Amino acid sequence: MSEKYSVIGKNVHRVDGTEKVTGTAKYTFDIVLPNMLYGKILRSPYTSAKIVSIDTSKAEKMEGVYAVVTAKDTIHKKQGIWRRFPELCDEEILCSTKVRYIGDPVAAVAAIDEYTAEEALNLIEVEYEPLPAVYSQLEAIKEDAPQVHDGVELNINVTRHIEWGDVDEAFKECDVIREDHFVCSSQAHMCMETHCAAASYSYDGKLTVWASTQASYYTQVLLAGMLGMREGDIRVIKPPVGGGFGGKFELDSAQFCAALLSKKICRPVRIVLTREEEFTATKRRTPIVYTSRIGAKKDGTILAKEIRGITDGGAYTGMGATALYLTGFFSSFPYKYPNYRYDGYRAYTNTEPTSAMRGFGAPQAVFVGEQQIDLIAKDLGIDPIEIRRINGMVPNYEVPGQAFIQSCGLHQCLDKIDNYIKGRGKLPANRGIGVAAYGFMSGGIFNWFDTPYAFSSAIVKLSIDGKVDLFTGACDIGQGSDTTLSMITAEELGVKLSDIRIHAADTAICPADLGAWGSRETLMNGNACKMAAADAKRQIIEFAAAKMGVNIVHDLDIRDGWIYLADRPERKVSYYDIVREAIRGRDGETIIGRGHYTPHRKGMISPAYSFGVQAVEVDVDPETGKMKLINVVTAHESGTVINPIGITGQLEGAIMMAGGYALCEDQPMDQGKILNPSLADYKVIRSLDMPKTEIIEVDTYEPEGPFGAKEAGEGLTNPTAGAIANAVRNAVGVTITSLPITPEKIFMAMQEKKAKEKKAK
Amino acid sequence: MIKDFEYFGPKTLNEALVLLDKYRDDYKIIAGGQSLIILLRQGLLQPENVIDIYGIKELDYIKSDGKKGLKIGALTTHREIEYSDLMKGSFKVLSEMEHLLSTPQTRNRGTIGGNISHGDPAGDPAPVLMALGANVKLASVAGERILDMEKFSVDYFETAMEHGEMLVEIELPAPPPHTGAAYTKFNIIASDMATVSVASCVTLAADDTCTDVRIALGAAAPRPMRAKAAEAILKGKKITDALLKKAGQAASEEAEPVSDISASEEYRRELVKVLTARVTKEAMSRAKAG
Amino acid sequence: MQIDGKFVVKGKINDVWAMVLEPGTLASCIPGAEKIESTDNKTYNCLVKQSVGPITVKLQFVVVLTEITPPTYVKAVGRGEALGKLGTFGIDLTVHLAEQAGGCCEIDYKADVIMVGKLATFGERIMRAKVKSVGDQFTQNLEKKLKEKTGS
Amino acid sequence: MLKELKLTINGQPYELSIHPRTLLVEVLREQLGLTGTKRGCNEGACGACTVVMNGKSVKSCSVLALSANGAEITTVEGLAKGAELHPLQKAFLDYGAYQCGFCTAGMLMSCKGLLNMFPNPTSDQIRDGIDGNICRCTGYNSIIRAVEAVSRGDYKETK
Repeated sequence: MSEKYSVIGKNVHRVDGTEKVTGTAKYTFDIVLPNMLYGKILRSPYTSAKIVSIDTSKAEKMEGVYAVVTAKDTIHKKQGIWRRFPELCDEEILCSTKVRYIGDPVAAVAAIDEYTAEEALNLIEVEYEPLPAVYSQLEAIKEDAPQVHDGVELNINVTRHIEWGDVDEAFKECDVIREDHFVCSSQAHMCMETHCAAASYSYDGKLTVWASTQASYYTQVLLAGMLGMREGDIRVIKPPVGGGFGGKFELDSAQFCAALLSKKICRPVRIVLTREEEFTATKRRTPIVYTSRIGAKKDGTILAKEIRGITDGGAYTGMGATALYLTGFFSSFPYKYPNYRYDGYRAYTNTEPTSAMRGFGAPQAVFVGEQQIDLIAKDLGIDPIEIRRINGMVPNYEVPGQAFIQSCGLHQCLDKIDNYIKGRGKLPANRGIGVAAYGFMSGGIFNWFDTPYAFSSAIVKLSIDGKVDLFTGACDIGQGSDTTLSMITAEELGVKLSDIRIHAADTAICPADLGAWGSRETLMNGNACKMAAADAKRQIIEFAAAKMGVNIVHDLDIRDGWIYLADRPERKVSYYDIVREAIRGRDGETIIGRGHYTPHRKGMISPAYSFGVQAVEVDVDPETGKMKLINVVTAHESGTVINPIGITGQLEGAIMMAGGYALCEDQPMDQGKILNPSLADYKVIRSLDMPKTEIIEVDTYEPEGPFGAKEAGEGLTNPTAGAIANAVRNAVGVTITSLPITPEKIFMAMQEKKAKEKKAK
Repeated sequence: MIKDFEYFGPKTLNEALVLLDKYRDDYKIIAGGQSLIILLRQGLLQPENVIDIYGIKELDYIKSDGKKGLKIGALTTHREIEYSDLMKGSFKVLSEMEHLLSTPQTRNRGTIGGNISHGDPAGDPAPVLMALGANVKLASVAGERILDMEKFSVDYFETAMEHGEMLVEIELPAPPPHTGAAYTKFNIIASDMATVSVASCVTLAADDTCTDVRIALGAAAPRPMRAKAAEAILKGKKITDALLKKAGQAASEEAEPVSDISASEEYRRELVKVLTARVTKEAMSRAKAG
Repeated sequence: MQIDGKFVVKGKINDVWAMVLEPGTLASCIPGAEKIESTDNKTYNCLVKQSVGPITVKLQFVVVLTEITPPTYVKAVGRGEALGKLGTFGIDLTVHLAEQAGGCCEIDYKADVIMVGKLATFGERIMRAKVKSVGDQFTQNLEKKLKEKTGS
Repeated sequence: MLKELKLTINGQPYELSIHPRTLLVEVLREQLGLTGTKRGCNEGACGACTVVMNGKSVKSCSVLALSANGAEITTVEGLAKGAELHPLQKAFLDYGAYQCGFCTAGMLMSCKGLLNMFPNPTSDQIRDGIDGNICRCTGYNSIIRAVEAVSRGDYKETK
């Protein structure tokens, strides 16, 4: 027992591995229930219009059509995930009087097959009266802009203010001040499995929903509200999910319409959104325009930052309000700004709603912040790594009034990246390395959803043979939480990973969990699982101590299936035997361990933060502006590594996604219409475009996390766009302040630079 | 969703031509289907009859005819061309082009005849075929006709094929000695359609004078086009970098690109300029080596 | 989608003005126009056939002249649909005419085209290119027609 | 009008009656319940529906089922031999070459098609070989490492 841990930190096969590589994993997309119907949703072709009338009679009469629903079939409620704030619950899902973007649902059909359902949509006659519309946040906040939601002044949906220190005074003391403007674009989650749900309402008034969701608990609760049902009568099951990335934890049109249709006719209904619907009628990354002012002393100490962000909210609130908050908070990361001010505004527009997406406002903040740090370093004549060292966060740092940071390995990461860059030596012409530093949260503390439950809970149940059933509401959406949580449970209980069978995210049998977002599962649910395992372990040890007749001065522990005296490991009994005897000894009562976790006294944002620094090397074609990603090196720390293969996968995947955000992923619009709603036109990084990746793990230990672990996955999306922008500047001397960084933008900026230089001569 | 249709799967060219003649008014030919099925699913095409020619084995071949050049059956897949041993000398460019075309699955299934018949001005094969001076053979019940590849593409997704006609063969003339050809395409994601593409084929005399040059542009006009002004600058001269630059400029001026979400018209012209010079230089160095 | 341009024709501004508003002129200038009728002096019913390669679309629409300031300015709004549930579209068009030296007239136009539904989803690249080429063809035809009539 | 279709899937011959509009992926998933093969985009762009047809990888959403008449098709369900996983499957497990798993079937079948062409592909050939498959989770590099391991012969296929 020389190594510290038996299970965690080891390379293991994921617990869902074999079913995924053999094609036997059944996703929501694959579910076929007896007597099931297929649903399709009719959506608004207008960006803004009054619904004058909807005539569904022809569709209803069509052979093979079993139900048609519109707003008339609902209980006329509006929903939103910010439940604490009724004014932010603004989405009917099935629109009653007004549509607000191209894709807003107006009706849904259940039919014998998808062909029939789609044909039936063509028979629904909707009379619209087009209304004036507004398509960008800067237009939306003008005095005379059309109103997206009645009574919302200047279309301002939410505002956010964060401030500490005395920013105005501090700027007076700065030697260098610069102000820059940045534009961050949208991005599609582009989950491989589109949004889908199968709903089955029974004659006895119970509803079961299989959903491709990141938070089965949210789906359950929000559906209950929208259907006028009790939460307990709704069971939401999350089968394997084909990706989420922030796009699947709000109630969506597939879930709601499938449930509503099923409730109307007591037959199962499955709805799978098409790829086009996925692009145009779900949610997307929040586009933001920023003005950022930063001031520093000659020695590189940054005294003040003042940043304003205006986000394009699209038609509804969703999780967009949180993105507005987090982009303001993470604009202060990972530096010790003594004086800081953020003003954020979220404006409604007549476009597809914007919301959470991996990084949650932070990739945008880092694109802005890390470019500006490089720019001011240049103004000051200070090395980019050095200025980050001077100002970087340290362990036990308090973000004034906001957050308390315990573990922080930023400086070690900076050292590693510094060494790497120095090791590369002089680069050829038109090559450049750019750096970006970042920090990210391990789950959110904010409870705008107003859940009365603990944020995470877990139950461990032991079988007579010592095998373990783990019940938790955590949602594995591909990131691997089922494996991580099973590893934590196995480690704590002292059994093999193969002894654990996890049952996750089925609201009828698992305790509530807020789901997979904000990088919360490892820390929050991990703590709950660890506590549940510890609870079960305590019960076994009680029995073992009595059975072994151990002097009470000794501590017992369990590891690798043995219960032993901590200071005399040779005195041991089999865990499996003891469990069998313990259950018999307790009159057959099942051994159940319970655990839960809610952060307390950890500030306003998150109980823990992870940090990292990324260096990206790019090569720019000076004649065309085409940029190639050569290598991405990331030094990062995420506390104790639970599942190393999982972290590598998260990191490389983050580079694919964040690199895409920087390079090619965008959703350009013409008057509110997304111009590339197909994978032929929406470009994502593929294997030939993917750069080499290197990971440098930095050791830290997070006291708040299970076995010292914290976030590893979402934060890794943050640095890449900023690092690439810095790399382009270092390669060819141009600053690109808007995303994505296309060859055309680089080319045009280079032309402009040449023209300026010529003029200067 | 695809609207249902009558399906025909002829196994010989003759059977196919008879079907084309019979359903003259409303049919679509499907070969590999890599472009057509998308249009069917979008509901933009709703043909009554679909004639699936993929099973016509007699149109799947690559034949080298020594001095006469190369003949490629219309139903030869991209993959077969990509890995064919016959793609030697200045024909090597065909295999290089195919390697850049879309993704492995598309290359496995899609055919060269299907690709050029689809008439997408951003398609990869057409500019290369034009640069190599290819002819296409069209067949109908009335007989066959041979058309210069340049005249085959007419407009966006339009070709010179008449109703009742289908493409059966691509003929590539044997290149004179000291001929080299190269192809390049600009895109952001490797497997993507071209933002702009350029193919160039250069023939040099013993003293390195350019005796012939053919430059073709993709995605730079409503159809793949020859950059004849650029060619005129180079023909009969010893090609220098300065001359290449001039040719690039000329190509950029004669191109007719439009702005779209991938690139502006202005940027496309820049790309034509740069790529024309680059790829012609490469073709030239291959000609020298050849 | 914005399309704009300007061109100069020989002819007096009043003659050019009269011709531009003549349904017959429009019918012969709009590529693919199958029917253009004027119900009053301000409303035109149109049926236009357009194709991009194998895809053929029949557009049925009504154009209403909403602002007229003879002989220098006209604003028109067109609304219609593509037959076969392919979608709807709208055009907002403004045309300015200006007298120029030497008996010439400059025509400056700006059109804003909005497409809704399936029509709009067919590859942006192709649609945009097609709209531009139709626009170009229209102006060429108009220019030719004007030259014929004004005898320049 | 229904048409007859004969094909062999994972060694099993089938005779079906289908609408001409039916795509190969629809036959596999909806008629035969072979749901291992996924549909990610329905427009031939994502590769999730990749199967091996007559030895070569194709996107089953871009093939009319009737056009596959007489073909031999292998889907992800046909990779393992009984209880023995295919080398690619073992390598995917060992290298964590999947996360959400939705692209995995298509990815494996592209790799299978690649191995049919090149039993020991180079890294570049592997990169090219999976370029038609989008994976939104892994960033591809772990998949490439897995196939490299198979290419090196780290995993032996049971005959």
